[in-house]
Amino acid sequence: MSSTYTEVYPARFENLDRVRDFVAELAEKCGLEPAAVYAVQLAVDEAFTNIIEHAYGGESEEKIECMCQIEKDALVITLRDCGKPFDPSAVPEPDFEADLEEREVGGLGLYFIHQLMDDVQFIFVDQPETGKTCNLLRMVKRKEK
Amino acid sequence: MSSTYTEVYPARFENLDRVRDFVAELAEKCGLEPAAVYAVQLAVDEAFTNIIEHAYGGESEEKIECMCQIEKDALVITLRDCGKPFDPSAVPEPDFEADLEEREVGGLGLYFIHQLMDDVQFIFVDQPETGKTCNLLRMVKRKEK
Amino acid sequence: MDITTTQYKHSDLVKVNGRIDSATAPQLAKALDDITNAGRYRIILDLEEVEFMSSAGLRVLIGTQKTCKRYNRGEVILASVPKRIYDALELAGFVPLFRFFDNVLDAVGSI
Amino acid sequence: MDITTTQYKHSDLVKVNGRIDSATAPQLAKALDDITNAGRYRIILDLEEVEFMSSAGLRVLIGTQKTCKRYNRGEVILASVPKRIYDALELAGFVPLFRFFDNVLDAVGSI
Ligand SMILES: Nc1ncnc2c1ncn2[C@@H]1O[C@H](COP(=O)(O)OP(=O)(O)O)[C@@H](O)[C@H]1O
Ligand SMILES: Nc1ncnc2c1ncn2[C@@H]1O[C@H](COP(=O)(O)OP(=O)(O)O)[C@@H](O)[C@H]1O
Repeated sequence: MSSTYTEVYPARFENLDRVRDFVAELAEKCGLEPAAVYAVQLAVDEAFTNIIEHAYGGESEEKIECMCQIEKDALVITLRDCGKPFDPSAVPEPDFEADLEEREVGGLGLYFIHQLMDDVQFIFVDQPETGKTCNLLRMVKRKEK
Repeated sequence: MSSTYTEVYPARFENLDRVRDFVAELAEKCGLEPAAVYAVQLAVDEAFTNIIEHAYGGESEEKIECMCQIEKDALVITLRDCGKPFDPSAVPEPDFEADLEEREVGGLGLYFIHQLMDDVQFIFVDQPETGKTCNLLRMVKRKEK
Repeated sequence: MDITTTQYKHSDLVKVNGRIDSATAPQLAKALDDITNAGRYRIILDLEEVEFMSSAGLRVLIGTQKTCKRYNRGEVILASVPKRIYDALELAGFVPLFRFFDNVLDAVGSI
Repeated sequence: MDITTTQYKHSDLVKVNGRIDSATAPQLAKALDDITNAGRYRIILDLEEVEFMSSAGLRVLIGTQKTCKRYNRGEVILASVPKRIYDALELAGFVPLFRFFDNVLDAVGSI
């Protein structure tokens, strides 16, 4: 048996507070440790920000859906947008060897998401009726044994 | 009706702690305000120090007697030593106009005693049996109306 | 997020309260730019009251650190960093790029 | 009386706990002399935890202030001075001879 909770937000940074609170509450309900709850908040914040910045090309009234499933041993979070798709495998890892001057100021978001969550999957779904693609980002955080 | 309490200490700086505690307790018992209790402690500390430094010419096993009388509206403290007498009227006031370089580093003790207590009297008593003089410093701190 | 800035003789102390994310990071960037634009490059960031910081905040930190360290004219020092925020700095590989102090007093005294 | 000394980049912080009287003042004088003898003349005295100070303590303060201010090479700053101690400084006419700060952080930042 699993429960599902969904909220939909306009693609605006001011909604980061809300989506972080939403997933934190469910992560606690799910029984995750405080450090894991924070990790979930950080990963969702990064993913939500990327959708605004990259999929929608900036803040707009376009929608971002956040669906949370509480399972017996994990929290599954799926973010859904209908902006620009991209190829995650083409994104390079940050260069941790670079010294200060060479360090890129960005490029940490995807890396954080992968590090903080136990399972991360990008799924791009064609929607024939609208002729658009919708993008799903499915992230799993498992409870510690 | 008045009560009298007396303690006698060797003329050593380590006893300052004790004599300050002694007079503070009696000042409280007498009903003085906390600021007045502190003033009494400071005045007694200065007087006790002067006796060691000037009357006895340094620390020694000579005695300093502290007598406290709790009266209806005041605390009367008398310090008694049998060291060198001196002429209080010959001691100049500190020079408050002097700037930093000219300020004397000492010379504050007597001034503090006069400022902090309501009544201050030096009494020098010849003791024919020992051929010595004993010195009394009588200080009164009155309760606020 | 709230920012309080205090100008000291050898440094500027910037105390941040609340959440640093994509919504609020520009405000932090502005506060830090105001200082470096005034030719002051020794900045102490007091993070004690920061509850959340995303990579948007890290980006501001690293950008300001680059500006401050250029020509050896200064640095950004991090003070009173909460465990969670430190973990994120570590994940980003930023720990070797900053000096850290447990308390603001020692940080201000060190610069 | 307890004395804790911290050497900062631009100053030395001296925190005193307890009672400064004729018995303990020499210990404070020694701690301050150690600093000025090392050629360091910017001293912050944190008096927050001082319960009592007689003219023996004031004498140490003024002596060190003279040493520090000579040739314009520094100063003694007083931080977190309790009311009772401030009253004694005022009675002695010492208030104009020192800078006072409500907290140690601002004092360290000012020097
Ligand atoms: N949701 C997304 N939609 C489109 N492109 C994305 C998305 N997320 C990440 N990207 C691409 O991956 C790159 C790296 O993303 P990230 O690690 O979050 O760093 P940053 O956002 O700072 O560039 C981005 O610059 C962008 O090109
Ligand atoms: N109890 C005393 N016995 C003898 N001389 C005293 C006594 N108290 C004060 N004096 C004299 O008065 C002077 C001023 O005393 P005081 O104001 O306490 O300053 P200080 O002790 O720092 O010199 C002393 O230097 C000393 O010559």
